[in-house]
Amino acid sequence: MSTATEAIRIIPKSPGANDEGQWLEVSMGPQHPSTHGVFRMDVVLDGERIVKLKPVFGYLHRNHEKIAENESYLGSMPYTDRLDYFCSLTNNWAYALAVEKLAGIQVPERAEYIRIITAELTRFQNHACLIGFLTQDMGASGTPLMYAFREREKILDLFESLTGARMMCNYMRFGGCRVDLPAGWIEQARAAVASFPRFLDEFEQLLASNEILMARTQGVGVLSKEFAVNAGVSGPVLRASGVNYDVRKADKYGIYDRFAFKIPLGEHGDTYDRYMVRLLEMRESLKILELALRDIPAGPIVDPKTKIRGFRPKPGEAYAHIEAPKGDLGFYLISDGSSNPYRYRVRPPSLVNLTVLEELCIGHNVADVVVILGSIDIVMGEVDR
Amino acid sequence: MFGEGILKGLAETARNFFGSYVSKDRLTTVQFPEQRLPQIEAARNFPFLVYDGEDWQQGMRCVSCFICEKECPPKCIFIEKSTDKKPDAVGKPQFYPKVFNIDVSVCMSCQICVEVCPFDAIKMDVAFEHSTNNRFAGLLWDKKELAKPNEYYRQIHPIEAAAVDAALAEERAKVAAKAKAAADAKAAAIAAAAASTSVEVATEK
Amino acid sequence: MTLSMFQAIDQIDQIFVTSQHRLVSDLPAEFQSISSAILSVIAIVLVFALLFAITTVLERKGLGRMQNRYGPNRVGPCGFFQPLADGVKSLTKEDLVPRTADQLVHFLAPVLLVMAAFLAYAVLPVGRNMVLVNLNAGVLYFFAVGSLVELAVFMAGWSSRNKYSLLGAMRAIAQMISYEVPLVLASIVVIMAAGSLSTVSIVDMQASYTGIWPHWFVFTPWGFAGFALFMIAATAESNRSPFDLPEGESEIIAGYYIEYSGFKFALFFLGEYLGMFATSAMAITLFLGGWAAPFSFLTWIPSYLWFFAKLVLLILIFIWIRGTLPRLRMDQLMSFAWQFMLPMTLLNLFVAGVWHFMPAGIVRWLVCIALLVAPAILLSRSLKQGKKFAVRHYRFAE
Amino acid sequence: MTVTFLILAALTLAGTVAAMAMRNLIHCVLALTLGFAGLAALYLLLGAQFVGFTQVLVYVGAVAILAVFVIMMTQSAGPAMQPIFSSFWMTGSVVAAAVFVVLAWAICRSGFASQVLPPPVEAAVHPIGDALMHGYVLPLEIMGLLLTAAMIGAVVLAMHEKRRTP
Repeated sequence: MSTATEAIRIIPKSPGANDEGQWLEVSMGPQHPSTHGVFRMDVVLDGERIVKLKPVFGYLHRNHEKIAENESYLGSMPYTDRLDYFCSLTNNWAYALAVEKLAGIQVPERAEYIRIITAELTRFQNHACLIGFLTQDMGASGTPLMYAFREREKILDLFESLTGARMMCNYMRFGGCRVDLPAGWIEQARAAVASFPRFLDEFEQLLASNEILMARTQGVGVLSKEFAVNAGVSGPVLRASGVNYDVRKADKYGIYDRFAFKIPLGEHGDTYDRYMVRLLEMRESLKILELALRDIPAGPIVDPKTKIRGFRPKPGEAYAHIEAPKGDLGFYLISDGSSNPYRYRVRPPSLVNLTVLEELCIGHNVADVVVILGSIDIVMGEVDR
Repeated sequence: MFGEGILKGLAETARNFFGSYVSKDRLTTVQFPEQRLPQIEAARNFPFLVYDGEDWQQGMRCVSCFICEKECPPKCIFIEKSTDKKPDAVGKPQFYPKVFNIDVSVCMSCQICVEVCPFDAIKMDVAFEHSTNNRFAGLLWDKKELAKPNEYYRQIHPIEAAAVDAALAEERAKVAAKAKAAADAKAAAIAAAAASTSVEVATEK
Repeated sequence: MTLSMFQAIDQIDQIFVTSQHRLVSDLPAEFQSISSAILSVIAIVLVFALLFAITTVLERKGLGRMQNRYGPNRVGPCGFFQPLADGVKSLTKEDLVPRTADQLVHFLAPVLLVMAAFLAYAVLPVGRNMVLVNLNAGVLYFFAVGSLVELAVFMAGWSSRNKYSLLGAMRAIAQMISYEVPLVLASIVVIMAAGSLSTVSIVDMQASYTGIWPHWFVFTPWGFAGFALFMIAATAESNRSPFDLPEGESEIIAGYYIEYSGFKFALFFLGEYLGMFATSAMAITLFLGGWAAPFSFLTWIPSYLWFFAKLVLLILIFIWIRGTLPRLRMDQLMSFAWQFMLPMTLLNLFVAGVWHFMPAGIVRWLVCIALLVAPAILLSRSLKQGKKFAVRHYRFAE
Repeated sequence: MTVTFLILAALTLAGTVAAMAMRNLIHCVLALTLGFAGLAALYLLLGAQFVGFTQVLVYVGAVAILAVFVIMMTQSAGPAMQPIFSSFWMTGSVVAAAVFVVLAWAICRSGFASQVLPPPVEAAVHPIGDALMHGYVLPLEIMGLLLTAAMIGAVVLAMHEKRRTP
């Protein structure tokens, strides 16, 4: 005979603590519904307040980097789809960019435009779904998520008719893209882009001024500017803390310098800012998309000099990074002149952003943990690789 | 301020509730088994082997060059080369695969085998309703299961197949012309020497 | 002519009452009362279990449409046999009990929950002369039985030996206790006005008309405020969104019934929905005139139909809210209960007193409304606890 | 009527005995709740609706939950593994027996039991309300004051606790 408490591991409080009572260690995940994949948090609770939080990951480790080192350069391309499986096209782009830098390949104009269009569409659907997931974590019974999925469907249809797959696109190639846009694709994309502002308006109407949402997110999980920079956080999470850093502006990779768009910046660095920055970024993405779909020139889509089979870049190393929807996604490659890279390294934004989780969560409630985790926007495929 | 945002949200869900009954772009669900989306040219699922003509063994385009096996990122293709030769799609005598297996439980539908194939022998299928109650043998597709006629390829990827057919026809014509020229030359030679087999003519190129 | 029409209407209205009498009257006298009670109990169990089944479909279809989906539409016409399929599924599922669980308590918890939920229906008048027992302390009985639910929830959460279920049970009990106070206080205004704790006489008081307008308590300032407060508290009592923290599917997975499967899980659902129906029915009884028609010229429609129409309307509102709102956090929920609901219900009591003693007229309306609205605004300001919750404006970098 | 009474009395007794005899404190509280519920049913049997429902509301709904909470909060470090019979069981039973004898004697002496009861009052709520608001208004007020003071004390204690741990 025993009480329920026997089944629960009780940790005595640290010697310094004055008040009575015990801490409760709860393992959130890996089968928890709102850990965004197989992710575990060892949470130590004082009542419902978080005292300690230890992120535990690696459940989805697939040896991505090591596989890539034993794979031809092209062979790694479909594997990059599976890093951040929500945004395969930006992953493709980052990897292609790194290889192009390594081998010194030029990308034709039209391919650059296609890359920007697909990347911004990816960003749009990633942010839309993220906001849906975030509100789902807050218990909004999936309504915003379903709206986001409704719009995402249009983008995935575009991806499918272009690349043949909805999520695992495997579309970018070294020196361009795999296939040209099919007939009518531009019109379809324009129609989709034209329909998105209404969706964003509805989204804001539904939630942005909702008192419950504001009470749940404002002042929750504040990430200070200094800490964000020191921790190496990137992407919307960083910009929500007020740091003006966007690789699209800082590096001007591709042909981003030709497009006029603004970077929304948060002030408080809390969950609400992270939420709103993404919402505003979606509007900026639409601006880029409109311009790109208007200006896209005709021409070849891939550098004809690049070989598909037997691709062997000269010995050397290269690092290229892009502004993926989740943050600063980088690929580092060392070539020894053979057909597969000597070293292949991914700088995953999800993993780096995840490192601040404990800092953000301490002192908050259990309920806040899932919201903060949702607002950081992680994908375990990228964290664990 | 209190309650205003909540009321806005309620109005929005009400609008979507009624909107889903009247507006098609709100209710985008496709009721799958009864309704199907139109076929997309670029769609891909698992690879299949194209063959020309009626007989799948005779018409198989694959010459078992092992490029796809080597390039396949998850290494799901297994090929064993034949010892004898048969004429390939353009009419040249080539080896053919004695064994060509694809483990579709490993395949990740990346299309790289299709991209690297110089003989247009392997293409992506669009069929997706595969199921089996045997998770080992049922998911290891052999040559026979993989072979699909060119007509099927034309049906699922019309634009791409037309380009491939045109290129192959050109190639075939070239090979035939060459063979004819060689045959003519040979015929002239035969007239003189009067001894040779057609197989030798073809292999000579 | 008109007299016979009235009689016919009355007969239709009383059809269940008279048929019950006819069924029982053949029995020996000593069995009459008990068999009539059994008949009523069977009727209540069947009707409300059916309503539960219909509500699950309605909820899923309604949520689906709000989310631009179809919702269940495969089983039977328009998916309306879905609960049947769900029932078969939950009955045929394996009943898993955790090895370390307290077997007996684990088994008793869902039973007690459903029992408590059904007990509450004893005092709810679903139509004219249609109430199981007309208790003098009917409203008190209702709340007393409602408090049994807390015990059942605790038993479920504790006996499962799961941290999440324990957290969920703690949350549920804290929430239920906190919101029971405003729930009871909000209903006290009606008891004050009606001068009775009997549900039947409360409804009878509201079932008269001035012109075509009914005398429902909701059509007074304190009645409306009381109704709103009662409904908010009822939402929290029945663990509905946005107060569904005890389940908190995204936080503590399913709360206190995480370790239940199969039919016991279905029983928890049943109990939860029955609780929702019961509190909604209580709100209808107290504020919305029970089975009374909304206009005097509509009294020919049978009273039980009116009752169920109102009940379904409230359920639809519950579904609508669930489809829209995210959920609150525990501390926010608590501060909402104690800092907003409790003062407002107490104030509402005062306003009801003022209403009672002031002479009828427009002045009475204005005074009461002012007395309610001004503190409500002030209290909602103070709820923010010094934090500035506001729609923000963002700066952009080029 | 007597059958109902016997069943309810047996239930109440069983509940309370189990509350004393069980080793798991939570089980004890649950058994005690059964006793409370049986008592409430007995009140109802006597026609005292108000008292019966209040019994359920207060004891089952509040006191039992409170007890459960207290047990969960305080006794979480280890299970209650004390023996059923404490070392003072002799003294305890003597005291209990003495109390029982005194009470029984007092009741028997008062002649209350032999009295013929008047038929139960139907509208039991009104007289209680009248009594509370007229005859016993002072005790009611004093009790209210006492409870308020206790509540404020509890709040102060809790706030003090909070201030100590930043």
